[in-house]
Amino acid sequence: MIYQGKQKIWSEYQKEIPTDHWFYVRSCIRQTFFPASEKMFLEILRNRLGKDVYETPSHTTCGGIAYHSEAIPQETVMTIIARQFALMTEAGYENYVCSCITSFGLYTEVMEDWREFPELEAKIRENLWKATKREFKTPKYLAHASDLVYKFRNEIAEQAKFRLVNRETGRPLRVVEHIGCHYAKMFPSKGVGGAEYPYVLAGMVESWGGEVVDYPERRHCCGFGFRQYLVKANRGYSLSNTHKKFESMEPFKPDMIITNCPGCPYFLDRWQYVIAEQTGKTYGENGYGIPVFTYEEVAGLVLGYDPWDLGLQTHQVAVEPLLDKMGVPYKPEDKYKGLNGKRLQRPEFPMNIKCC
Amino acid sequence: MKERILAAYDPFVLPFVFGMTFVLAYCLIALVKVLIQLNAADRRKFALSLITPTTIFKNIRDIFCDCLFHVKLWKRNKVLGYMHSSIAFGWFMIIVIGHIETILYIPERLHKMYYPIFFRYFMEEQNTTLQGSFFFFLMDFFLLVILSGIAIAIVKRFRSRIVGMRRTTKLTLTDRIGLYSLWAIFPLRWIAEGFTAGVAGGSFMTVPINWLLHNFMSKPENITVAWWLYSIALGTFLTVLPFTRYMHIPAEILLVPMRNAGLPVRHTRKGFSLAMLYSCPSCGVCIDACPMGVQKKNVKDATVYMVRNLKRRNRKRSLEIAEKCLMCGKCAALCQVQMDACGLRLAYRTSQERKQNRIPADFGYLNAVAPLPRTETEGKVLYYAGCMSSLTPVISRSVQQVLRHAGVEFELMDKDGSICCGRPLMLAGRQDEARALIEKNRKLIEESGARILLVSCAICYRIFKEHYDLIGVEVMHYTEYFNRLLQEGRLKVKNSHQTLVYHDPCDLGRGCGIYDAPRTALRAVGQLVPALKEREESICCGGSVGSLTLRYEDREPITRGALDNLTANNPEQIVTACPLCLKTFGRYATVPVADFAQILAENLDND
Amino acid sequence: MIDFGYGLTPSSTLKIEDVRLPAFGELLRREPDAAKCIACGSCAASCSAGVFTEMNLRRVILSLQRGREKETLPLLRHCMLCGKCQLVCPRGVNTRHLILSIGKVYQLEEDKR
Amino acid sequence: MSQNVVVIGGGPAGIEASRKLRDLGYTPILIEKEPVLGGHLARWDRLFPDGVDASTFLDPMIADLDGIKYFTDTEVASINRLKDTWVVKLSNGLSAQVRAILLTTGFDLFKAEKKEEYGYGIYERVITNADLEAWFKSGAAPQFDDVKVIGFVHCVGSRDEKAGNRQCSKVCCVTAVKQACEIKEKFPDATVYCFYMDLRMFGRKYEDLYLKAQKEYGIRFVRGRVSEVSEDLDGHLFVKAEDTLFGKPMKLKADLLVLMSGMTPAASTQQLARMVNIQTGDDGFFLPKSLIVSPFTSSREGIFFAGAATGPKTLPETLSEASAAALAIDHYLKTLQR
Repeated sequence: MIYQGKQKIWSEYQKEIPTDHWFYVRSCIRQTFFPASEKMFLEILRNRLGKDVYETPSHTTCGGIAYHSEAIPQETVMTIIARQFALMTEAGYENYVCSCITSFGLYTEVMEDWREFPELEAKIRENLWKATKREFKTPKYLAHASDLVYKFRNEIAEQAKFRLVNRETGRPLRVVEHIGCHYAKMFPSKGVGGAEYPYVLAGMVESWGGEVVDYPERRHCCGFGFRQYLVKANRGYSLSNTHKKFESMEPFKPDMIITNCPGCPYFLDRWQYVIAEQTGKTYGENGYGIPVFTYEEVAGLVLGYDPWDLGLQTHQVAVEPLLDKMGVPYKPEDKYKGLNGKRLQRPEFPMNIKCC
Repeated sequence: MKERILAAYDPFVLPFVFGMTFVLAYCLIALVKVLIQLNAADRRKFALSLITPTTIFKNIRDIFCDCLFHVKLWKRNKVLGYMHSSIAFGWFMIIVIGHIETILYIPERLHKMYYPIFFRYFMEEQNTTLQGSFFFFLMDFFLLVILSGIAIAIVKRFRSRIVGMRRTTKLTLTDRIGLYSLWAIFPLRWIAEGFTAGVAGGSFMTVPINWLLHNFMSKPENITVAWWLYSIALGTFLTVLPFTRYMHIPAEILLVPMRNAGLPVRHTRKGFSLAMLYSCPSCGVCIDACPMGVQKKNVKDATVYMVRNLKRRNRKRSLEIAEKCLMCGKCAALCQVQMDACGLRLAYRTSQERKQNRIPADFGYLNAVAPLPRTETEGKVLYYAGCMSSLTPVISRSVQQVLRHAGVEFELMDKDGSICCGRPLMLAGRQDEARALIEKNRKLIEESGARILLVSCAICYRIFKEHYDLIGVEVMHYTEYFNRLLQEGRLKVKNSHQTLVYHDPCDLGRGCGIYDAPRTALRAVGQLVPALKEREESICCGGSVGSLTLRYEDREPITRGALDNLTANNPEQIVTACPLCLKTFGRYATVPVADFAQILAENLDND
Repeated sequence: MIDFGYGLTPSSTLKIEDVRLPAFGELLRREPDAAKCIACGSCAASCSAGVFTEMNLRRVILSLQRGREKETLPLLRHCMLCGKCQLVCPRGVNTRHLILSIGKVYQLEEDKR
Repeated sequence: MSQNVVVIGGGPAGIEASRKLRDLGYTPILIEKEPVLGGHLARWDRLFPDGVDASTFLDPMIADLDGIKYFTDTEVASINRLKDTWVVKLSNGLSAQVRAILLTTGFDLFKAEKKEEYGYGIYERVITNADLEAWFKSGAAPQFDDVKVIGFVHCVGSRDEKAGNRQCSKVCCVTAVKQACEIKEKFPDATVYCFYMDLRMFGRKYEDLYLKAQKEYGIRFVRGRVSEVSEDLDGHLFVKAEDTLFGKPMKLKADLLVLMSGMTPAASTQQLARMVNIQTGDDGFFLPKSLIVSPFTSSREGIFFAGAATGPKTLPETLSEASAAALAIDHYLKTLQR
């Protein structure tokens, strides 16, 4: 691996990311499965970095899952998106940041479409007007939330309490970074570092002390693939894709996986359990899996937030081995405590993959 | 005439006695072996033929003509014919006369096998009578005949081109020993009889020698030395004979009646095949005959070497030779002992194919082939174009054109794809698989109600003729059928006066003996010029499916050689009657090549 | 083990570096023409057996080189050895001998297993 | 004093044309931006189809430059039309006033790093055709000694709209086959794969070379374009492609991957086109008056082309075009005088 070669490519794929005043939209999946991640994003930006990030409860789904599952036509999805933009316009913002990669890809696609076919945009404006009597401006800047964290990675590193370093050996942790397919594969120039060697997560890992693992199947999809997972008959195909990735990264002995997409952490995490239960195989050390995180969770850990406040107990694959490596303190007895120390039931543990 | 040596014995006869006893014993055992190896049916057939008067007559005639007079060789090459028959017949006569003399003068010694051979040593001429001089003369005459033959043989060995052979067989060590002892026998006999000619009598050959010897080497002990040497030469020759090509001398006597009994080749080296192997005189006619001989590297793939390797049980080489052969049959057609060279190779391929691994055939899909529409009209013609013809559409188109012109009612058998006739599989040694195709085709043909099966591919034609046993269906090659139509006046053509040369496809000519029908028909549409070698000596086009291993690039020189042969008399057009020949010649020919049917179709008289 | 109602599907990817081809080497020794194929498909197009079956010599040759002979060897059972493929092959491949040789080499492999 | 002609580009086309112009009685001024003459040819080891040493052609050409003024390390600063002449200013401060300019600017090799998915410049074991030639020419020991599987990727940057080059670079197919045979000689135990889209063996004896590669060298040809390359733990490569003839995706673990970089217009093409105000085609190469009857004549008076400046060409094509262009210039100048 020639590192300078990658740097050269990274230098060619840099995008302009404004430093402040963002209109933030959440992700359907993430606010359900990783609610602490989005909270952490706002926490870091607003409280740690003092940025202006605006949210509105009127925001809805972007329609991406329905669109990619061919459940709704393009015109419909475009009108939904136009409404989100209208919300931004009404709030007086022009920098649009979204939590979801599917949304990010879709916004990029729609904006490119409108740029190529202005008559389409005109039609959508008309649709939106008819439906909601709203008007919108397309965002001046579109960013994914990970772009912002990437932008402020060094500021975060300055405030870090922990680093992505094995406390015992002093060696950098080996991190698999997994980028959501719709982040840059469709429009390489819209992603930090391009599509082939994306830098958005790699930059964070580097800043926070870790080492990126470059394994052969790193480009491969996590396996979600919308219809592959959503239709049960295809679900084996979804699983097989994930399996392929794990088989490929296994020899590199990664300590953790960092992701920037709603589906990826979910599937990379849950499929490890399914693979273990079906084949008996686990990919981490000592019968554990490889812990999977969102970038906000990793940022939170680095900044010293309590792992259980970050929602890490909702992960299928146990995160404790990583916390031990990083030296992050945690109380095992608090893992399954709810708000205000309310004891929740202990979950049923799987047979083949160690969970703590 | 009276006995000179009263003991009727001298130790010098021992080498001959040993050799003779050995060779007789060997031949007897070999005979028994061959007969045992025949299967019961063949043995019965053979035995029956031996008591059938016509075959008895044929056997005697063939043995004399083939073994002693070498009639076939005479026809082909006078010098070689003389050489072989002088030695064979001369020697035979010397032996016969020796026996006659013994019977006449000392009949009580006839049981001693050496006596008639060394008669002159044991006898003393009584000058009172002249009764011996007739035999003296005969003996010397045949000795002279033999010596002249030997002289030619010596010349041939070192300068084969003088006697018209391009290549001769490379001899083995035992062959050489046999050859040199054979050469030595008669000069030594001449000297030995020359020594005794003074007492035992002699004629124009031996008396001058006697005179000469008495002037120079008059010591009586030299006499015994000369007879010893003569006996040793005979003994050596006879002892090595079973291991040399001279084994053909006794073997052919068995081969002739076996062949006349019509026995088939069933095995590579058992029974009839063994007799055939032993009968090969290694003359090397097959070397020059072989079309692969245009390349020097193929010379060792001629039949004579296959026979040699089969005899030595050299499986690897035998298989190589067997698989490489084009199966054109030219060597067999020219062979002096009518060696079934293709049969032996095919037997070898078959035995190897059965022994070796192979992918089992599955022709189940043929069950789905729909039967042909059945019509009961008398004389309906079913035309089978064959696989290759779909790559030479000019043939099937022309055939149909000619048939329509002649007003023949016909039906196409394979317009929706041919089921292969089976001959390529058979040539690959896959007899059982070929059988499956034959059965399917046979069923289709017989159930179609056809009376005539018309075939335009020589390869298919041969297998239809040999292996199909179609009941109530006459198989005709289009050359035959069109010639018949011409003779019957149903087909009218005009003569273009173009000069044509006709190429005999191997399977049609040598394979099925059809030489005249195409020529007669072609004379009606053009002017036929001869090729350098034609009919049974025609040269394979090189495209044959008979060869399994011959490479594409090694086929080219064969094709070019065959084309040179055809164009020797500058014809304007080459005509062939086989799609494979057409396609193969087409690659390199400078003279246009056409199919037989094409030429007829072009010259149809439409007025 | 739990049955989830779905499971891992085997990969269809040819892992070509895992393909060791000793049998193909033996085939090349017997019939060097096996290396000459340019996958033009004339053989398959003209095949007499191909009229009735899936027989496709081009695919057979390719599958041998990819170590997937099992998928195509059964096709050779339909071959009538008629030799049309040999006649049409632009590279002059001795297809009949190739087919016979494939049988000898690969059936041997099969028997060893 | 004989008339000057400026020849821009000191590759085989420029040198050959200069020699021909000199033989016709002109004084060519040959300009080369590199420190040495010879262009790509100077860096090439052996030539297809027979494997002749490139220097056997180039050395005698370079040795025969009497009567030609040539400047290496020199670029064209400006070209201006002055009445019926062209004033060419050079970066070394010199200038020339001529009636005819021959553009023999040739081609640039496609920058293989642009095909990011192949990882050139990122994976050590990914090299280009030019790197391979340089290694052959240097005669150095191989950089890697455990080379057992080698892949050649045809059409890198050729026939690829995404890479900005729709055209076929013409020479890469046969070059790949040549190099595959050569590398097989260096690593006799290695298995060599060529991943091609179409094999374009258009020239005389090229098909023979292809046959030889199959038969004698046992090169394995896979019809399918490489989609991506990645590295495993020990730096070996994973190459993904589809075997389109077999209809299955395939993966190859390779120890060395050679990218057949195609021909792209030389970097100076656009700049020169602007200076003399002539057209370039969609593909970025100079556009001659006619691609059939006058491929060496431009739409402007006194501007001529030869060689790969007007599109990918083989060496013999380039050399014969150079001669033809020299004759065309001679004819043009003589017509002007009359």
